[in-house]
Amino acid sequence: METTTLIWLIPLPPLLAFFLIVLFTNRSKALSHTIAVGAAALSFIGSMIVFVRALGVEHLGEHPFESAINWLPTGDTWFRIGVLIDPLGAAVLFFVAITIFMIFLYSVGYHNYGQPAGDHDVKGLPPHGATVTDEHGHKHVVPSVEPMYSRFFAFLGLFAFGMYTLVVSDNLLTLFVGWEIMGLCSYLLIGFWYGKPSARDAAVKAFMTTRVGDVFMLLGIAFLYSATGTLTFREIFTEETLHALASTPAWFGMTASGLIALLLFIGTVGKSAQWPLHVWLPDAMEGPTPVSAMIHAATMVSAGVYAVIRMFPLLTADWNGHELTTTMTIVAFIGAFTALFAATIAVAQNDIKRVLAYSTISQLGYMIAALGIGAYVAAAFHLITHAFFKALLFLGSGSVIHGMEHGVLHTGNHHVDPQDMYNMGGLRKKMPITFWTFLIGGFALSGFPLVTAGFWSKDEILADAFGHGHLAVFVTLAIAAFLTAFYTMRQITLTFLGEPRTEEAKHAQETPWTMTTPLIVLAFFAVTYGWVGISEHFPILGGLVPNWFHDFVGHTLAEVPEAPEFSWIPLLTSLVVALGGLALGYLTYRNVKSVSEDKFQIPLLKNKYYFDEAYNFLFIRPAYWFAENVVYKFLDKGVIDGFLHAFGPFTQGTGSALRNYFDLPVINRAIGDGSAEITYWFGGKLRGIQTGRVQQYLMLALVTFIVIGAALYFFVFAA
Amino acid sequence: MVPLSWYLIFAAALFSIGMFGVLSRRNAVAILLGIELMLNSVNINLAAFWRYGDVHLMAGQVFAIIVFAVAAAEVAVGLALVISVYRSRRTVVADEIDMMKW
Amino acid sequence: MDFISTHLLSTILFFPALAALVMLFLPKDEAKLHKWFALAASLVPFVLSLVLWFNFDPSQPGYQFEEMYTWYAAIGSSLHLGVDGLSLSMVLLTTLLTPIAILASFSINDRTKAYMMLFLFLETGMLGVFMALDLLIFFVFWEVGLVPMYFLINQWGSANRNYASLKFMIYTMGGSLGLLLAVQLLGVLFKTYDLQTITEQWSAYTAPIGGIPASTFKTVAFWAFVIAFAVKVPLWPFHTWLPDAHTEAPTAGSMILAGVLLKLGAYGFLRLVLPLYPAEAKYFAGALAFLAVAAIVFGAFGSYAQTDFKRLVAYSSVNHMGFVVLGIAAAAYAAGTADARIALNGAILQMFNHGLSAAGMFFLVGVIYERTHTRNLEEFGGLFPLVPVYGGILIFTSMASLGLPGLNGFISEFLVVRGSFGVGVNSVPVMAVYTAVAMLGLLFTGAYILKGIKKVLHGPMNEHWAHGEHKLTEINTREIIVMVPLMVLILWIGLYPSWILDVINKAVVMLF
Amino acid sequence: MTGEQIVFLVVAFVTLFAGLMVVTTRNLVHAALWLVAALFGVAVTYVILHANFLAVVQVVVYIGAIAILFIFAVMLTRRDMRDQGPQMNKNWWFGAVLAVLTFGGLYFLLQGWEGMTKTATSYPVGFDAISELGNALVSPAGYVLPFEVASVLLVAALVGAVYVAFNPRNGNSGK
Amino acid sequence: MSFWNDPLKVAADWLLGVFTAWGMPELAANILIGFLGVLILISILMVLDIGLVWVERKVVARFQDRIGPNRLGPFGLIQPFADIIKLMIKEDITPAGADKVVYNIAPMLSMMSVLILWAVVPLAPTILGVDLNIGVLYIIAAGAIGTLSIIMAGWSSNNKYALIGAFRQVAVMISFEVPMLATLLIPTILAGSMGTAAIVEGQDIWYVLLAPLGALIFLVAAIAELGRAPFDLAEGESELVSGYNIEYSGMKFGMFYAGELLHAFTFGGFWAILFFGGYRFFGLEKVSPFLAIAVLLFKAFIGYWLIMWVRYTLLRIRIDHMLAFNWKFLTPLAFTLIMVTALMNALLSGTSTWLYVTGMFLSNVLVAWGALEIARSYSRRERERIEGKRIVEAGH
Repeated sequence: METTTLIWLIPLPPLLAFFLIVLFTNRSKALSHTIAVGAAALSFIGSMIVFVRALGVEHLGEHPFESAINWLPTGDTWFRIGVLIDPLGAAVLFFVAITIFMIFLYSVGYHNYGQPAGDHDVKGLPPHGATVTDEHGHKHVVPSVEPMYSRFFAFLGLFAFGMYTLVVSDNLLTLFVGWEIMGLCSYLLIGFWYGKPSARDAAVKAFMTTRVGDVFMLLGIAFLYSATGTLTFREIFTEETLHALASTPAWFGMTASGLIALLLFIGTVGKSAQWPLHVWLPDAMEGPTPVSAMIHAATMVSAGVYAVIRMFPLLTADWNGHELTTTMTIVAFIGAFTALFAATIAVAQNDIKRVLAYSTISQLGYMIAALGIGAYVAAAFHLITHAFFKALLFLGSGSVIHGMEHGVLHTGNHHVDPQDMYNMGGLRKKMPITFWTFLIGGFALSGFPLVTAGFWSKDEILADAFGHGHLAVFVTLAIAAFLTAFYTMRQITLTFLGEPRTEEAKHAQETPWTMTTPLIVLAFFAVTYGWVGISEHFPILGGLVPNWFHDFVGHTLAEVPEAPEFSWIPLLTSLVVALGGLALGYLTYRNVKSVSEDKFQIPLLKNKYYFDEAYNFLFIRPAYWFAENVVYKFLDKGVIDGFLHAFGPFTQGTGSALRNYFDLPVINRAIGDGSAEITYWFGGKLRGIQTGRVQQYLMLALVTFIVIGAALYFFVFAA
Repeated sequence: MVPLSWYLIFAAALFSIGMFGVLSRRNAVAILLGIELMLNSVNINLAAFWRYGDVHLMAGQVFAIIVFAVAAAEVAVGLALVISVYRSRRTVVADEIDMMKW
Repeated sequence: MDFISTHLLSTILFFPALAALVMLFLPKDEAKLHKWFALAASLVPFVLSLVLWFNFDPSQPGYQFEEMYTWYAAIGSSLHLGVDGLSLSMVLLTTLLTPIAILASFSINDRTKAYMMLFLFLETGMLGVFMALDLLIFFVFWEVGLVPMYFLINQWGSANRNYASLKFMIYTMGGSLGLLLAVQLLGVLFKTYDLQTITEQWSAYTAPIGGIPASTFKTVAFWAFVIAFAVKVPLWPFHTWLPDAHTEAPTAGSMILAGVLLKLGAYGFLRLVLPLYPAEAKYFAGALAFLAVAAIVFGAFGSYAQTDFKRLVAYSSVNHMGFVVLGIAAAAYAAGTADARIALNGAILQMFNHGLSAAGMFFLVGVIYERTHTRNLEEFGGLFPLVPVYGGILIFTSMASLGLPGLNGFISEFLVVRGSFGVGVNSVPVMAVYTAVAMLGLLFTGAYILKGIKKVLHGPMNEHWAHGEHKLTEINTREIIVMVPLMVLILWIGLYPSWILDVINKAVVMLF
Repeated sequence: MTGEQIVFLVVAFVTLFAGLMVVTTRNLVHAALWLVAALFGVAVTYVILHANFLAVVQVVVYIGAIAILFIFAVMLTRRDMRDQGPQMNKNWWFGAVLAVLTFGGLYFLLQGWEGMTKTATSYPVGFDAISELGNALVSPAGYVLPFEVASVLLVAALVGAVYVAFNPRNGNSGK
Repeated sequence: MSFWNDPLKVAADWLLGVFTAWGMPELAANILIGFLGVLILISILMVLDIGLVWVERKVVARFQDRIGPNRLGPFGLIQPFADIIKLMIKEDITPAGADKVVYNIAPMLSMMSVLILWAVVPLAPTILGVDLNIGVLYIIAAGAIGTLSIIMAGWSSNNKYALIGAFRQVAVMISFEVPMLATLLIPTILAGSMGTAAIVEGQDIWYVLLAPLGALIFLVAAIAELGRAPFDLAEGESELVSGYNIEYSGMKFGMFYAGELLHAFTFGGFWAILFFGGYRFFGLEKVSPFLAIAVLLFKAFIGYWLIMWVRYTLLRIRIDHMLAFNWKFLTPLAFTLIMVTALMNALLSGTSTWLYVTGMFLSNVLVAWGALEIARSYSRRERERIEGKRIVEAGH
């Protein structure tokens, strides 16, 4: 098959799966997940074929796979949409395909396929477990299958469709289409257990917060389209277009390219949960864990960063290579600030998934900051490595929770939160595969030197920041990295090491193969993927393996960015922060028995700097107040309708005046009654000739006719 | 050949006779008989004009046929009315059916 | 067949009215017969308009399928019918929505004969506006559409129907008084009401009228037109009839009201205001855009503030139709440029799309209202497990209304935003500001849509509807059949819009 | 005088005599039968005019239906078979005057018309009047509309007659 | 030999020669020849009529398992002549209180209405009274005169039975004229002419194959028009003694009687002419006109025999049932059939003969089936209604 045709086909299987499941197979769990996983596998295979073919093409950057069709007629021209796989696209497609496939597989186990239906499970709430009787007559409570199992896979399919669309699209509009479809799916999936008010609110929050970014992004797209007349990447990223954009002044003292990039970047801020639109992401943990992995690690939030990487030429169109432009400064600032800010919050969280959520925000901040300082390849590299290890971590945490739920069902104490790390401890013996893979993921996140992928990518960012002299960014990121290592170790320690802190933790179980297989696969990539991007300047190792990633992805751009000069300072820094953070984390938490002994339970951090409360006070409630009281009650009901209602009395007054002073005396009395009286008088005189006898009428009529006819004839026609 | 005037005078005479019947008979059915005569005289005229004009123009015959239809309708309704009146007032004398006056 | 092909438009136009007259002779109590008859009668124009659609040649300029009959020779008015790409899409929308709305009102059992007759008359009224190429005929049909709608609201509406129907009637009538006067002015000036003739002559008309400069006259007449159409669209601040009327109307009435009747106003802008008053439109485009943006933003806020589900949807119409007018205003600013055309494409497509999604939303509200007899959002909650299919359909339609990419609303909203922002970037900077502010409305579109879903479907289940006599029943087959064509079109336009957009685009290129 | 004229005159006088008998005879059944005679005379007149179709229709419609209906009506509207009381109303003389006046007026008017003495052109050989008539009745260029209207009228009359003459007291037996 | 090919013309020419030789003007001679022809035809018919009396009596006897007239002459062939003589020598009574003129005209009209029908009967390709291009309508017109004669007879007799009988008969005749006329239009449509000669000439395929249902309806309507059983409620011996002709005696009654018999035979002939190809029988009519006449008479006798068969087999039906049957079933059916026939004829006329015949036949069958289905469901509902009522009554 033609590669371009294949690319067109990649997003379609999940979409078909979505429709099939929703319309036809939603009653059969087995059929539904077969279709969904099968579709994911098809897309996976297609993606891998495309990826391998992309590797085989020389100068893929100049001659990417591309194909387009007419879509919207716009006046005399057509707006075309199409697919594009250039080096960046290929690299992203690779990790997206793997993680999506893994997550699909994982979901089968996570939703307890094969287990009995729950005793009193209802749709819209997580399953509560089912009571079964074994052959000895003992009653056990075992996990029950998710009541909306089929629906989950349908949503996942749609989500996958959105992500693939985003990755393969050759223009901003279809990228945005995929982007928004994922937004919808995140809404649906976060609110999957919509019966829980918290999940419902989290879903709305996620959708609305990202939508704030989206409308700006839409504006940016409109701006870009207006200014260049096209949205296709390869048509925008030509020298002339970029130059024209860079030299066009726009508002707020920025160039057109800068403003467009900023607007598009705000979209990313929403999608990738950067400060100040980060608030939705931790709440989004209300969804089932595969969703968390899907949204936070593999796809959706990465999509935000991917979009900025895509638009990097635009972002840097008016950049001379040294002084950061306004836009880039903003980007770098937000990225760096978010990285640090989220890391500090993560330290104080006890929910195993929330920690990871804040860690995600923080890591995304890393990438954004890297882009803000022009470190294109490093950002892309970190995006991919992060996707692998963060997906691993999320799936791992899901596995942990799943194991804990076993314990909860076993003891029957439903007050125990299976997600609270302080209820865990010592799980490494109960869940060895989960433990080891989680450990790999955690070390990769912390940047454990040399072995893990996270080290290489993070190091490259730090090196870039240092190498180009952005010291503020460098320092901030370094601190964030230290905190990252710290809370990661805190998490591992609290969860897996030590002794079980609760009865439930003692009865936790390892999860089925459908869940552990993805962990192993992802763990593999979390380690090895780093080795494809080792800088050639790195001592000793640098020459052993070629820096394939830099070479490959770098060629996406017209000018391949230079890898920064090697320097010991960033290397040492990253070594120190990673190892130091890990060590400190282990030391601090190895003996902690309960929450009260945790020194980092600072209210400010625990409550996320009170951002939710502030937003609620500053935006949400005023908006509602404005809507209800000002717009609806005051403007519509009061002013406009009041004005309208005033017409009534006015008209009535006029009318009654007319009636009383004109109609009644003049019209009624004089004209009306008068004519009636005259008619009455005549009628009285004439009624004698109405005898009721039809023949007499006829005679009368004939006489009249003859007389008039004769008169007419003699006096008119004859005369 | 018969001149047109014969037909017309014949029709006029028949018309007048019919009219006399309409004006003078007491019985409502007889009045309707008179009306039929009048209608027939009209039809004679129509047929005669057809014959004495251009025979390819069928208007005269067409109208005669429509007069047939009208006559049939008129008789049906008229006689139904007569019977209805007779049923309620036990008379068909036109002079006695004079309720419709002031 | 020859008669049909040469009289296609008049057949489509008058068939419903004739069918309604035939209905007059049906027995009074045969509700089932009335319903099926009306449905069959309304399907005929739909099939014919499909014929129309496939025989239409979009690349040919001017009107097609023209028909002309003398109507009022003394004042130079004739029954002149014709369609171009612009009106064709609206005709299709009307003939599509009417059978759907009739099918939707199969649950009505009260005086079905009169109800169905009014509906068929309504269809003729609406179609007449879209087909008329004569100003007086246009006005006649414009007003004809009001009457059946008034009675539909007044007789079959819910609690506050008297107020709502009166407001609807008086408001729209009042708005169109100026239109009538302006139409008369044109008729007197040119001794004809033929749209094409007047369009050619009026825009270039400069001689003073009765000693008053033509420009003054034109300005006044322009505003007379604009207000009439603005009331119908409705534009802020003329919109307050709409929530009342929509809320109180019977379900199918709301569907048609939102689906087609609002389009009459926008169509008036496109068919009359822009061609007749290019200069004035350009001059006052800023004001128009301001009102449009106000409609978008305040419509969204107004919707967000509602606790009545149907009112919420009603306000969303204000919001969505604001985009139509925004596109029109942008096009008026920069007529002839590519940006203007894109904006107009968007505006017209938005008319069509809103017809689909708003009709669907109103229907869905009606479905749940029929079962629960309440529209108060606070009384629902967590209904998703009870009515999963309904919930799915509701979410789907809501997302179309929200403008989710992949569904139809996004295409048109994007084109409008793109067009008007393009005007802002390339010609008139202030449009960019308006567009940017309109984004706030887009944001709150999401807010109110999600509010609706959240309050109805999500959250803990309201046990009141789960058991016993109040047990909420699932959407039935008939209702699904009502929704299916809408949903198919929503998805189809969302994924592959060019089948309709191509027709619209060619018309726009030739017209503006 | 040609044979045709003689025939016409005979027919005309018979018809007029029958007509006079219709309006003067005391016995209404006789009047109706005289009407049949008069109608038959008119039918013969049609034959003389070459209007064969009209003649036959005249017989079918007038004699076969209308006259029979009259006889029915006469019989249905009297309690016994004898005729009693005057058959003319008290203004009958004025009716006679008016009829004579009408005839006189018509005759006077016709005298003044130049088309009065027109004679017919010879009847075209092979002219198929009935197919011409058929085409004229149903072709859209001809008289299809009056024809359709006439049929509607007949239906209306049918329904109306049934409704008017229907005796609700007898209930639904319809006998 | 020419006489055998065109007897009428040869005879007329010969007569014309004879008359003009006597010095008679040609016009008068022609008129005289015309009258002579009519006279001859009528005479033959009257003789035939006498024969019919015998046929009728013989056939009815066979139907009723009797022997019938058998005393006078071989097979009782002389019997009808004896009857005639008896009728002629009977006293001719005119009741007191009867309207003498009308009373005496009525039997003549009755006879006349039958005899004038023969003016349009195409006996052979060249033997035809008048080739009226409205022959079909003419049949109805003649029927109208028959109707008139009956009401005149009934009224003028000054007898309540007679009047009631006349009323009934007239009601039936007027009613059944409608489906009759409608079915008469079917051959008209198929042949494209109203003339009987043209209809016969048009029947390369007998119209009974193209319109079997039409033929059936025509037969039913014709029997009703004749006032024969099962439509003989005007005579209704058991209730009305003898109906409209109760007061007549002697030859006046004889005229009614003979008229009725001849009428039946005539309609048998028309049935043959309209639906069974008239004088045509596989080219036999071309051999000799006399053979054609024989064919027609044979076919007419078959029709007549069928009418008799019906008469002596079926029961008398109540008047309101009869009228309801006509107005609610037969008339709508006939109208539907006209429309279907016209439509199918227009659709199929250009196609092959087989398709044409099959299509027409099937459409007729379809219409008949539909009508019967409707009638059946209606009667079932009616029955259920009545029986349901009975059950309820029984419950009380």
